[in-house]
This record gives sequence, structure tokens and C-alpha cells, in this order.
Amino acid sequence: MSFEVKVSRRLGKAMVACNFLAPNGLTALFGPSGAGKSSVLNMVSGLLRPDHGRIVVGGQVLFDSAAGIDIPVQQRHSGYVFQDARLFPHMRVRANLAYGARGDGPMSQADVIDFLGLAHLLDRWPRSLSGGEAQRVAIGRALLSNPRFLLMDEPLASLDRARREEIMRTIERLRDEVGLPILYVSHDRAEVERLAGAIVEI
Amino acid sequence: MSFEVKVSRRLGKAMVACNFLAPNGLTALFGPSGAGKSSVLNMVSGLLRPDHGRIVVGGQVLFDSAAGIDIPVQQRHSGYVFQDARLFPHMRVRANLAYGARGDGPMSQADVIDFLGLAHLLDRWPRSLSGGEAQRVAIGRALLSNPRFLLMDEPLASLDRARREEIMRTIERLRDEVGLPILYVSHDRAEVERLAGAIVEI
Amino acid sequence: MTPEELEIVRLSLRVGAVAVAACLPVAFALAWALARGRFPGKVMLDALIHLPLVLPPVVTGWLLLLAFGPQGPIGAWVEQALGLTFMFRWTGAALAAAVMALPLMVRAMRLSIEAVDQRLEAAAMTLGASRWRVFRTITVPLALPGVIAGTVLGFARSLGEFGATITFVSNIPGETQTLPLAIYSALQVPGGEDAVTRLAATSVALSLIALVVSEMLARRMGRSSHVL
Amino acid sequence: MTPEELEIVRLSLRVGAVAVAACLPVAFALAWALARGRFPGKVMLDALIHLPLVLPPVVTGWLLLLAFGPQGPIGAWVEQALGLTFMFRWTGAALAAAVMALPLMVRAMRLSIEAVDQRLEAAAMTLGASRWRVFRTITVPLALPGVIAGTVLGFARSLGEFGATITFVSNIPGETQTLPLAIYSALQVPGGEDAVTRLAATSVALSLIALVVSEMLARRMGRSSHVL
Amino acid sequence: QEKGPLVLAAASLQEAMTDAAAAWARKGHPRPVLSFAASSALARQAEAGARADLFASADEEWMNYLQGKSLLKSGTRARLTENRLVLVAPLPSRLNLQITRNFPLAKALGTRRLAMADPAAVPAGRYGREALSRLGVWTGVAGKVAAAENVRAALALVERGAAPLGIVYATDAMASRRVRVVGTFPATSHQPITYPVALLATSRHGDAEAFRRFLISREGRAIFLRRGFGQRR
Ligand SMILES: Nc1ncnc2c1ncn2[C@@H]1O[C@H](COP(=O)(O)OP(=O)(O)OP(=O)(O)O)[C@@H](O)[C@H]1O
Ligand SMILES: Nc1ncnc2c1ncn2[C@@H]1O[C@H](COP(=O)(O)OP(=O)(O)OP(=O)(O)O)[C@@H](O)[C@H]1O
Ligand code: MOO
Ligand SMILES: [Mg+2]
Ligand SMILES: [Mg+2]
Repeated sequence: MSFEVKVSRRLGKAMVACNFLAPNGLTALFGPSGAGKSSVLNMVSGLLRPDHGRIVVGGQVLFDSAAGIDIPVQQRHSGYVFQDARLFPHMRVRANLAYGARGDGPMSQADVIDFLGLAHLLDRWPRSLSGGEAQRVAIGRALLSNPRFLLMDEPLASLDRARREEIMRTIERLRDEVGLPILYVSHDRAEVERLAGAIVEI
Repeated sequence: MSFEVKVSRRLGKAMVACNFLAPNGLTALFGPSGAGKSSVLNMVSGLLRPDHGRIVVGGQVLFDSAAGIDIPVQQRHSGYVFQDARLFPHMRVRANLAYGARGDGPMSQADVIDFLGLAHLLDRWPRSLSGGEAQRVAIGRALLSNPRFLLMDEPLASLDRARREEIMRTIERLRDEVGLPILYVSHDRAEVERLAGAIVEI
Repeated sequence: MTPEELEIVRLSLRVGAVAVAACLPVAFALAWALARGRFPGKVMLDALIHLPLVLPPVVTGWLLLLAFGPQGPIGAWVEQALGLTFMFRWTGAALAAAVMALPLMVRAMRLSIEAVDQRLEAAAMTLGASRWRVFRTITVPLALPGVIAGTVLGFARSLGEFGATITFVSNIPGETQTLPLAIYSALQVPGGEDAVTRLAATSVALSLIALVVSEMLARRMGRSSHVL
Repeated sequence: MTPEELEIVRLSLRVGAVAVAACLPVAFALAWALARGRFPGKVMLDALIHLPLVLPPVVTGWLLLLAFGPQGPIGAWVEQALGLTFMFRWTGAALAAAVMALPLMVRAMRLSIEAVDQRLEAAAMTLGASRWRVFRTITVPLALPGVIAGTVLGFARSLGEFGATITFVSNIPGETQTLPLAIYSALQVPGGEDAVTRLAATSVALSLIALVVSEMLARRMGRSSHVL
Repeated sequence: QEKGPLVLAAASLQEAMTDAAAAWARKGHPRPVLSFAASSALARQAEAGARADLFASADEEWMNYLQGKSLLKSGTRARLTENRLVLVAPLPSRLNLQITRNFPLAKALGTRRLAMADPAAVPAGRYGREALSRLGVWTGVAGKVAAAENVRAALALVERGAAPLGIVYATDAMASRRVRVVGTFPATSHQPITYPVALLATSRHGDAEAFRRFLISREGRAIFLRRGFGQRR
């Protein structure tokens, strides 16, 4: 099992609840706008504390309200690609990529820069990037942190077809060759059907 | 002609240039990430000043570097849906929608709230909205300002299929019944093929 | 508290309130100009605003006396044009407090104005809002934390202002004798410590109230802060 | 300038620099606690920090004298434990300047810390950064405008500090006689206006330099500001 | 070079005390270190246990205060010098007034104010108030007083024309080029204005007592006389 998630959490008047067991590979989180997809990713990453529940990823218990387990965000080693890019505005692209970098990841820095087409952006400040450029840097930053699993919130939404294709191929490689568990939010059915081993409706 | 755009502008080391005549209806701006699509919309809206060129929308000259014409942003009445939602964080959703509202637009406030599914969000603060909810409010805000033309930068990127379908139908109506010129950025080929009367590659 | 002390408190509050109220628009305009403007002499303007902070208060009071005294160029003009006298009047104490509070208010507001996301102002402009409306409805509310912080700092500074006030308008009970001046007088005589303690405690209580109110205000305005 | 005046300027700069440098980490920690913390007595801490602003400086000086004087509880302890004397020493002048500058520094920094987008800190945490690293590499740099503004305000305030200093550590040439105290002395001498003018101009020049440097720094750091 | 004794002296003594220290240094002694501030601040510093050698106060009260707390070396308190009170007006003023019982001070002021050091606090102000009371005019002008932080600030108010009349020390009036002495208050109208000096109990400096003796010697008094201090008729 890559993901074992059973959580509920109150947000304002809304209640986000989700319960699924996902096999190895990539699991797509699918659902209408406002259903709670980003909230689930936040809970798996450790940024949002569920009111109740249990989260296991790759065999490791990250959260268990009954057992009083709550691994801190820093030690979960999620590779989180946020819905908004969240680049650090006071660091150049190069420093953003390096921020979480831990050696011996599934991909070398050169590879990541190459396949995301970031070479000409390394010395730029985030505020000068286009929407898609920022999104690509965010993907690179997450991949370089040598994560134990990936959380991707519509990572390809603002990318063109060619770039999208290339990134999807890389995601497939990470899924198959490296065996990274991936939780993936997307509204694009084609994307989901191609990548996902399991689809969770929320 | 709905849009007559011939502009060039230096941005850092990059140069954004674009030259097209678009017929009535919806014109899609298509191109890879970083090509300059958002920059073109910014120029048409008046937020970014071209170094050279001429912009005519619906017969009105908005910018002409040779003739020294540069209609201020406020008087261009563009309905701009930004790539990032840019909601006003200190106003509730209701106030955000009302901010630019001018009566006698193509759609009543009730219609807009209804077809975008915003009714239950009216009293919420923007920071508590999900990505797609914020995007929908941004679309509503632009439509309610009774614009002379629409600029839409990937407005449907983070929306689910059902919602997307409904909004596309509304956009078609605005295009056909109201005759609003629309400049539309998207990476989704299906979307573009369905909506666009003309496609401009950049 | 004795009736005289109550009178002193009332006067201090009036002086502080008027000083801060009068300063607010001026300080915001200056902060805005410094945050957004590109004009020659900007650094000079900035330095001028900081002067009352850098100079010993007595010198500021003395300069006020030179400028706004009966023989001062501005004082004479203001008196004629507006019928406003500062010399030996509570208005003069408010002027001194305002001048001393100004740099603190400007800095705080400037900091907040610089932090305003100009993309939001751009969005408002595309919605047809005039520059003035954008300023009023977007810039000012988003800079509110700085306005609140500046107001608190300015009010606290006004409550504590001593040197410039006594030098400019001297120490006249019921007219210019604010709390610090009363405290100073009490400190000058051997055994005045009791009165000092009582008056100082009053000052502290007033500022505590101002702080609590400002924190409550800030919290009510805090909706714009970011969450997860 | 005469050699004595040069000496005064040097002393003022030393006092101001040491005061601000010593205050910086303390002020930032306090600002952080006030901006982010939820703890009982928060308003009290806030009020305590504001005290030197609200009280007339002479009272602050007197309280410093009581606490840090040779027989004061803290003064005696510090002298024994650290071998640091404040009485009649430039270190005392720096302490007074630091205490007076503290509220200004804390407020400016707090304002900037409150404006930091906590989602960026969250992003850094998912990348494995410890709380301390997040603080060092995200929070502090993003709050830099407030740090710079606070430092400028604090330094300017230190340069202008008079009442607390003269009350606490007296007016001793070469040891505690900073620019404002020298100006006071010059004001006591009829016909001392020339010296006053010269010394005040020096103060102003120093603060102008500090301002220009801070503006340059701020501009170099200004990359994080938003554009269109 | 060796430092002289630390002297805490009232601000109004600044010039004369500086002259005296210079004269003392010329005799081959280490130059005394002088700290000028309000007498109240200096007395509090001495009270807090600060180590200083000499205290020269602008009035007897603060000296009494320290003596009462046994902070003076016994037998070292002495009179340093004296001063007189004068009524001053801005130089261009033509005002003429005889300072006698019930003299028309209130009328001379009209709607304007009388500048003086704070009569509730500062020594010069207290002497001034006493003099006006004994002359029977205090009640008439009490509401018209502009109380300044110290004598010098009161003088500045007159110099700048903010006040048409002011009460200051003769020494201040003598040193200012912008004011005119309208009259001197009779010595009988107030307590003698005396400046006491004494060795502080904490004094350790070997030269302190010698300097104190110098200050009250004939030579020392002459220095103060030159700066306008002393009882002249
Ligand atoms: N201030 C700047 N300095 C340097 N380059 C800039 C600056 N602003 C924009 N650019 C560059 O200009 C190009 C056009 O940007 P724009 O945002 O218009 O692209 P886009 O077509 O909208 O891309 P996307 O689909 O990724 O949003 C990008 O390559 C961007 O990096
Ligand atoms: N602080 C809050 N107060 C009230 N409601 C909240 C708050 N935060 C989130 N919500 C609500 O919780 C629900 C789930 O939000 P979430 O961001 O997880 O949705 P999502 O599935 O990611 O949507 P999208 O596809 O639009 O990004 C939304 O309806 C949102 O409005
Ligand atoms: O020397 Mo004083 O203490 O100003 O009268
Ligand atoms: Mg989401
Ligand atoms: Mg774009």
C-alpha cells in the first residue's frame, strides 16, 4: 500500500473527510472545486492537522490520532508541489531549487533543470517568472528534495502540451523505476487516466 | 475586427512581440509557457505599456505609440481574469464581486452568482477559498464590471469538468449573444477548439 | 487622583488625540510619497521627517519656538491667516507632540505601504476604479496594520513628549502642563517621588488602554493575513 | 570641528552603534514573540516594551538609575557577574539609548514579521527545513524591511537620546557626553548658539548618512517586492 | 594623563565652574572632570551610590537632601557663591518698571506671560515666586506665568519675544546680548540665593578636597565673581 488515508477535518462550516487505501504507484485525487483535495494533501504533508484519523505512507505511520502519533512536517519528506507555486521571493531560481536539495535523490540537479527547461531561468527572481515557469521551478524544487513520496496539486495546470508531455513522462519514470508513491490532484481526465493506478473520488 | 494588436515590449532579457488581427468573437492566445501570453493581455488591459505598437479593440484605439495615444487602464473597461485570482484579501466575496460592478451589464448579479455557484461563498473571506473557488469569484468579478471586452488568462485551469462546461457555455453566450470580444489564454486544445473563432500562436 | 491630576490627564489625552489625529493624514501622505514616489529630494524629505528623532527634543522645541513663536515666520502667518496661536497654548503642545510623533508614524505606515501587493491595485484599476478610489479602497485598507501601529506609536510618543513641549510652550497648568511636564516638576523637588509614581502610573495605564484597543482593532482587521 | 567635538561625535557613534547592535537580536525576538506568539501576559509584555516611549525620558533614566545603579538590584548583579559597570560610563549611555530605541525597533520588526506570508514558511517546512532554518532563511529575510526600518529608527533615536542618558549616567565629557548632552551644555551658555548649531548640524549629517545607507540596503534587498 | 576629581555641578554653574577647573589645572593639578545637569538629577545619581567626588548644587534643598541621607563627607559643606534675581525684557522693549512693593507687574504684562523657571520645581523659579510673593504681586501674575524647564529656557522665551518679561539670574542676564535688565530684585525679597558645595561620601580622589578648598578660596570666588555671581549691590 502506498497511501492509507482516513481523515476528517472541519474547515469553517465545511467538513473535509476522506478515506482510501491506494495501491503502489500514482493515485489521483479527483473531485469538484472545493471538495477538499488540497486539504487532504495538506493533511498528508503534515501542514494541516486532521481532527481525527490515520495517515500511513509507504508503510510509515505519519499520523494517528488514536495512537497520538503526529510526525512533524520536516520529517515527513513529502515532495509537495502546491497549487500556487510558493517560490521564495527573496531567492533566485537557483537558490529556490537548492533550498531543500538533499543528495542521492532519484534525479540529479542537472537532469531536473534539463527536463524542466530551467537552465535559462536560474539567475532570475521569482517575481519575473511567467505562471508556467514558476510552476516548473516549484516542481523541480520538490523533486530535488529527495522526497519519500510526492504530493502534486494540479502541477501541470498552466503548462503547454509539449512541456506537459515531458513532465508526465518523468512522473511515470519516478512512479515505475523509483517506486515513489504519488498523490496527484488534477481535473484533466486524460492526464489522470494515463498516470493513475487508482482514482479516488472526493 | 475585435482585436487589432501589434505590440512589442522588452522584459528583462526577453522580448515579447505579437501581431494579429482577430475577427469578432473569441480569439485564443496559444503558446508555450513563457511565450508572453500574459504580457500581451497586460498590454491590452493597459497595465503594461508596450515599447512600440498599436492596440485597437472593437474599433476603439486603446494604444498607439506613434499617435501618442494611451487610454488609462480605468477607462479601457477590460474584464480581466488574471492567471492568479487576485481577489482583494480585505473584502468578503460579496464585496469582491461588487467592487467593479456597473449596472446594465450583460448578466445580472444573481445570474453570475448562480451559474458560478458562488451563493454559499458570499460571506467568506478570500483566504479561506479553495483554488477553484477563488478562480470562480475572479471570473464573476470581471463579468460584473460590465466590460467592453474580456481578457481571460487560463480561467478554467483549476476547475472541474462540470463547472468548466457550464462556464464555457456562458462564455459562448457572451461571445454570440452579447458580442463581447474575448482574448483567451489556454493550454487546453479541446477548450480552444470549441470556443475560439481564431487562434493566435505566440 | 486629585482634581488637578484629573485635569492633567484630560489635557494629556486631548493633546495626544489632537496631535495624532492631525498627524495621521499628513503622515500617511508622506509615507505614501516615500514608499511610491520617485522625486528629487526624496532623501532630503526623509531626513527632514527624521529630524525630531535625531535632535535632542529641547532643540526641536527651540526650533519650533523660532519658527512658530510670535516673531517666527510661520507663527505670525498662521496667526494672521488661521487665527491659530501656538505660543503658551495647548495647541502648541499638540504641535510639539505631533512633530515628535511624525517620524514614527511615517515609518510604520511606509513599511506597510511598501508591503502592499501592487498587483491588487492593478486588478482594481482594470475594474474601472480611479486612482483615488484604488488608494482609498485598496491601498489604505491593506496598509492598515501600519496605520494602526503608527497611531499607537505616535500616541504613546505624544503621551511621553516632554523636552520639545516645555521648551516651546513652557509648563502652564491647565494649558500646556501634560503628564510628563507634571512628572518633571514633581521630580525636581526632593520627596516628589510619590507624585511621580502616581502620575507615571497614570501614563502607563493610558498607554496600556491605547495598546489594548489597537490590538483589538488590528485583530478585527486581521482577515487579510495569510493562512496555510 | 574642534577635537573635543570630534571626540563627542565618535562617542555618539559608538553609543548609537552599540545600542542598536545590542538591541537588534532582542528586539527581533520580542517582535517575533508578539507577532506570532499566543501566551498569557502578551499585552503586558507589549506595554512594558512601550514604556520608555510613554514615560518622560527623565523618568526612564531615573528607573534605570534605580535598577542599574551601583546599589540597584540588576546593576549590582551585572557588575559582579559580568564585570560591567554602567554608572557614569559610556556603556550606561548605550544602555539608556538601547532602552529608548527598543519600542521603535520592536514595532517596525513586528509589522514586517506579521506581513510575512506564512505559506512560504509552510513550503520550506515541507522541504525538510527545521524550524530554526525556516526562521533564519525565510522569516528573517522576508522581514528584512522591518529590520532595516527598525535599525534606522533605533539609531536615529539613539543619536537624539538626551533625558534618560543625562539622568542615568550624567553628563561627563569623553564618557557619557553624547551629542545631545553636548548640545544641552552649549544651550546653557548664553551665546552658545553657534556651538549648538554646529553640533545639531553634525547630528543631522550623521542621521542623513544612516538614512542613505539604509535606503541603499533596502533597495538591494527590494527584490522581493511585487510587480505587475 | 591622570584624571581629576569628578564634579557634579548644577547646569547654571557651567561657565564659572569650567573657568575654575581650568585655573586649577593651570596650577599643575589633574583637570577636574565636570558633569553639568539639573541639580535634581545629579543629587539622585549621588543618592544611587554613583561614585563622584564633589557636588555643587543650585540650591540648598538638594544638598540638605543628601546630607539627610549621610551622603556628604561631614564638615565639607560650604558656600560656593551667590546669585541675584533680575527682571529682564527683550532688548527692543522700552518698558520701565521699578521693582518695589506692589509694583504693577501684572499691568505691564497685560495679556502676555511672565517667563521664569518652573516656580513649583526649579530653584530659580522658587526664588522668583518667593520674591514676587513678598513684594505682594504674586497673586496678580500667578496665572500668567510661563514655567520653563530651567532658567536658560526662560531666558530664551524672553530673547525670542515670546514673553515680554522674565525672571532670571543676574548671571544669565549678563551673558545674554538679547535682553535688557529692567531691574534687580531686592536682596531682602527672597532667601539668599546660595550655591553650596560639598564632598560626597563616596569620594576617593586625592585631589577632591584640595579642589573644593580652591573653589571657596578668595581666588576661586573671584572666578565666580567674574562670571556675574556673588552678592553685588
Ligand atoms: N521582469 C522581468 N524580467 C525578465 N523577464 C521577464 C520579466 N517579466 C516577464 N519576463 C519574461 O517574459 C516572458 C513572458 O512572460 P509571460 O508571463 O507573458 O508568459 P506567458 O506566456 O503568460 O507564460 P505562462 O503560460 O507560463 O503563464 C517570460 O519568459 C518571462 O520569464
Ligand atoms: N478557513 C476556512 N474556512 C471555511 N472554509 C474553508 C476554509 N478553508 C477551506 N475551506 C473550505 O474547505 C473546502 C475544501 O477546500 P480545498 O482547498 O481543500 O478544496 P479543493 O478540493 O482543493 O478545491 P480546488 O479544486 O478548487 O482547489 C472548500 O470548500 C473551502 O471553501
Ligand atoms: O542650575 Mo538649575 O538646577 O537649572 O537652577
Ligand atoms: Mg485545491
Ligand atoms: Mg501567463
